[in-house]
Amino acid sequence: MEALAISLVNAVPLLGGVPLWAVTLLLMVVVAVVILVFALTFEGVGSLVLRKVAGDIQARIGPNRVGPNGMLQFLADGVKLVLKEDIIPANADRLLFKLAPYFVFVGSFAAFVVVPFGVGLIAADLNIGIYYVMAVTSLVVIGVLLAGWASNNKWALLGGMRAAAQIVSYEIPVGMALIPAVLIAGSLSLQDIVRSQGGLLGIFGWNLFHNPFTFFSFFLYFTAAQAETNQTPFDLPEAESELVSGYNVEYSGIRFGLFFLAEFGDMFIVAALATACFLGGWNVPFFNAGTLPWIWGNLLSLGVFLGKAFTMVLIMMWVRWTLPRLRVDQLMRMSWKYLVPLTFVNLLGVSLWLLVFKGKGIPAMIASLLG
Amino acid sequence: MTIRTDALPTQEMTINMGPQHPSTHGVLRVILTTDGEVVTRAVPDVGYLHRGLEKIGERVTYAQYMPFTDRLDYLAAMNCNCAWAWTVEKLAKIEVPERAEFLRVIVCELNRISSHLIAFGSYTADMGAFTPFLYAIRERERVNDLFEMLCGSRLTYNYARVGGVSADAPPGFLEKSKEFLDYFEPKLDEYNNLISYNKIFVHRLANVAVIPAEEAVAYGLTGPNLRGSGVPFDLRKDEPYSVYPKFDFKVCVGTGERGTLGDCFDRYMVRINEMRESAKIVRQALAQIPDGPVLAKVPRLFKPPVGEAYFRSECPRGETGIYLISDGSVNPFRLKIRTGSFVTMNIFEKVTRGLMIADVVAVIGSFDIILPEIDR
Amino acid sequence: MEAQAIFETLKGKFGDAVVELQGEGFSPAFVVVAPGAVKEVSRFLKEDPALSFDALMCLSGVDYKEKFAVAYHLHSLKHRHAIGMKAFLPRETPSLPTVDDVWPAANFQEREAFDLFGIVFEGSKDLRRILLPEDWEGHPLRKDYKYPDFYHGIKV
Amino acid sequence: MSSDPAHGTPPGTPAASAGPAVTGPEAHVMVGNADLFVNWARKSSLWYLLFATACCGIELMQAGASRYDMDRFGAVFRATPRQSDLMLVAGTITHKMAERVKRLYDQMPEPKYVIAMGSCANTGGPFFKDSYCVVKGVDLVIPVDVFIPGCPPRPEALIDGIMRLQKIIMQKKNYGAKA
Repeated sequence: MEALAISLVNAVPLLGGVPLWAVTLLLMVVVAVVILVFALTFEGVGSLVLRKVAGDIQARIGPNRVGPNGMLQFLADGVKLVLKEDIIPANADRLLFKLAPYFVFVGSFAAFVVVPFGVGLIAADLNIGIYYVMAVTSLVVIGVLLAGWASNNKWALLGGMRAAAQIVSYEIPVGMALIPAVLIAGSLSLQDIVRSQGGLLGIFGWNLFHNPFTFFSFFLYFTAAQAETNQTPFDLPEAESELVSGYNVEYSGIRFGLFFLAEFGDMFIVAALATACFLGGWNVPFFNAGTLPWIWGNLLSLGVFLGKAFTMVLIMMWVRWTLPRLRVDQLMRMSWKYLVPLTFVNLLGVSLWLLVFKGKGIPAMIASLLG
Repeated sequence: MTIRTDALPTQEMTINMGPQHPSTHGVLRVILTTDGEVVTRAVPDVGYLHRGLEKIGERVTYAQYMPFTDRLDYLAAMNCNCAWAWTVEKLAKIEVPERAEFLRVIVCELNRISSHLIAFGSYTADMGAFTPFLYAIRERERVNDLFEMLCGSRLTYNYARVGGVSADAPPGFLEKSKEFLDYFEPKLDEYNNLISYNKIFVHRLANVAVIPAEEAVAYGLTGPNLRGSGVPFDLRKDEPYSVYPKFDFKVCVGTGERGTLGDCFDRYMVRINEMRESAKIVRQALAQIPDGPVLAKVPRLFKPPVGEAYFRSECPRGETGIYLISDGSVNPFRLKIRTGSFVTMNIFEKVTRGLMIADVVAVIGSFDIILPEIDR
Repeated sequence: MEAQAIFETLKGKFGDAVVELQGEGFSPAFVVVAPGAVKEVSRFLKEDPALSFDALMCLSGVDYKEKFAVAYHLHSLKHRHAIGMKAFLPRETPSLPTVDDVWPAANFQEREAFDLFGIVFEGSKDLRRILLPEDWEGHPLRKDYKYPDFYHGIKV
Repeated sequence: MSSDPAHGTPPGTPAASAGPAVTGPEAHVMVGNADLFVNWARKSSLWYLLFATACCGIELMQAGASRYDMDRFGAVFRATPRQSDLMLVAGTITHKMAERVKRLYDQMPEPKYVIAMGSCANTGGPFFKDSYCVVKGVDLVIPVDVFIPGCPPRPEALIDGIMRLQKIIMQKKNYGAKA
């Protein structure tokens, strides 16, 4: 960020008198606002798309009366939620009750910082990118648990406990399934991971096709991540038909709105990680977007990245509207008995592969064979 | 569950499920005592929809009671209409024209299909898959269209009459029914592909709330819930009424195909298979339906002879038995309706012991209860 | 087995406790038993191999104006025959032994009869109001029941 | 959307009697537009409480399902009263249930609306005369905005009721003229 600030100061002589730290701070705020706007827009549109997709899958139409073709539905929902009465139940723990939605929202929003949207489009290219995402998304579980506890409602409590157990269990397979990408790139930075999948192999440069283990990793990650974002078939913390509405049962108005938005934020983060780590991120097949002028290269790579990520989100929605829900013991069994051992075996496989074949993937080997 | 009590003081939690809860199928209230997620006791509390149908029966005439039978089981109003008509006819020994009986069988079986569709759909929704529910309702709309053609109503039909049915089938009804069956029968395979044999779905239902055959009989279960335990008892076959003996159909029983005999999955599959059998009956009835009048001559001021009759008919939720006492006046003297759901709720507390909260939902769904039948 | 034969079997076993057979105009026929003997007769009906009435289909209270009755509709899945059993009770103290240990199905239906008629089933596991609220006054299906004016401030 | 009688609002409308609290035409334009926007948001996002007691509940479900699809109007169901704007009382309310209905209504956040769907919720319906335990109309328990007749009302009637409620919402005054 500081480097960017220096180049900005150099480029715009008008800023010469302003201290560097102020420019940096200003830049940070601007970037934060841009990302917040993007996140909110995505989350709003996401909810609309979810309803449209649900409509399509369920032989319905979905929202089409509010604005042209229902496009303003999320705006109406948002305004309504903001203006709704904010109820805090009499026996709730007021402080924790108020705090919980922010934990959840911040946990999902903060992860946007390291998402590599394009060649140069990343708010902060942290050298511990993946680690950072895993860490901040863990805030969500604290928020959910707080919400469940503070509501003083037994359904909410059950939902909160389920969420805590579930997210803690699935963090492990999620992390383990992402490590192969880290191993291949040799870096925790998401930007490095994306760059490692470039080159002239086209889509075969993606980690997905690197070797059989990474291929498998992707599906393990996707399954575990589906669970981490509380999507059906793993939506036990909310489980409408069992726990009424789970941990957010007592929340109304904008506080519920924050939970609602965070859900879509989480969805996007999962899709973005899957894209960055396995599907080549912003890499345009057979083409290096970095060679284009800054603005066009970034726009192109942004388009590619969002296209891939949204496809993943759509698949998640599709799964969500298709499958029934697991029971809580089956959920735990699935994580600890199947996903965790499989991801470990998989990690071992990837490591051995990299060791034996000197880091070369199958497509690269075929390419070198063919000359 | 062996927790050292001295090490960790724990306490059971009492949770109130309902009367407003998404998966209690109406206003059922269950008081759950749980140890974490494990239910130690689930006591049903019913009566939130008690509308006094039996008392009303003593204050209106026999013909006036017909609309109230619609509200007895609104998902299978035709079956209840016909059950009432058959009961009164049994008491007063009225001959019903054959065409009317055929029409009754056709509408009863169509209604059984639409009722089982809701059972299937809401069950999958309870299990977290919301989409099949909407598919089921899409199909149900077609049955509603048929009934609307027949009697102008979508849900509460008031179609049967003492001595026959209110009106003959309008032109095109029989053909449309056949069209519906042609459309509907392949859909059942689609449902099976979509959800019935889905691995998660099977795991949720198999081996949950197993009811052995003897227990099912002792607790008075009837209909699909009894057949799910492997007891091949169907009033349409075993105590034939109306024109059912003319048709060839199979009594569907649970087979324990994915778990233990008598579990939730068996009860679910019985309903799916029964829809197929009902379609078969309707096809045969459509082919054999004779011409003729549809309403016997019944005096306007109808007074049945003094006597008592108990008539049992096979409704989608088990046996609906109507115990009717007449003192020779225009009103019934006493009317008692025995319904499948009410009797089924009796076993609820027993089978839910030791299950998880999610399983309680599965059990409620697998019994396919409906609240007006429980509360009347 | 026909109703007459069942009646004679019971008469031979229990003597005066089995009062009469209501055949004409009743379908199915009713065996009228003394209220005190309901449990023994029920047990015999269920356990005798020739009768084996394994299912209690319906249990109804009836208000015959001068007296109450409890009517049991029994069915045998084994022999595929059915019979009714009836016990007449005095209006003032309507009570008789429970049969929920013979047929578990009886519990809810006895509770219902208790709720709507005020018939007491002695020895029942769990005899509470079932359909009406706990604080409801009176038993609505009695013929002399007067509808209340208000319940919890809402007009009835 | 001006509530000032001087601006040509026909006499007799509720707005005319409310009286202006903000003066000047500019204020009215602002307030009017804000009202319009807020009301539009509220009417476009009527989340209804999944609360079905009897027969009407099935028609309610069918209205939400494939053929009628209330989601088109932005009306989706929520399982918890805290997140609902609209309570569709679909079915008979008995005396045993009445207190729970009141409680559910109390749990909903403002602004909240109630539609009584079907004859039972309107008046007790077929149970009006002979039943001893049916509440003769849910308006004895909670305030009702729209009554929909029918036993049960068809889904079209329900959607009509929702659209009438939307019209009522559009006429509400939230800012400016405080009553």
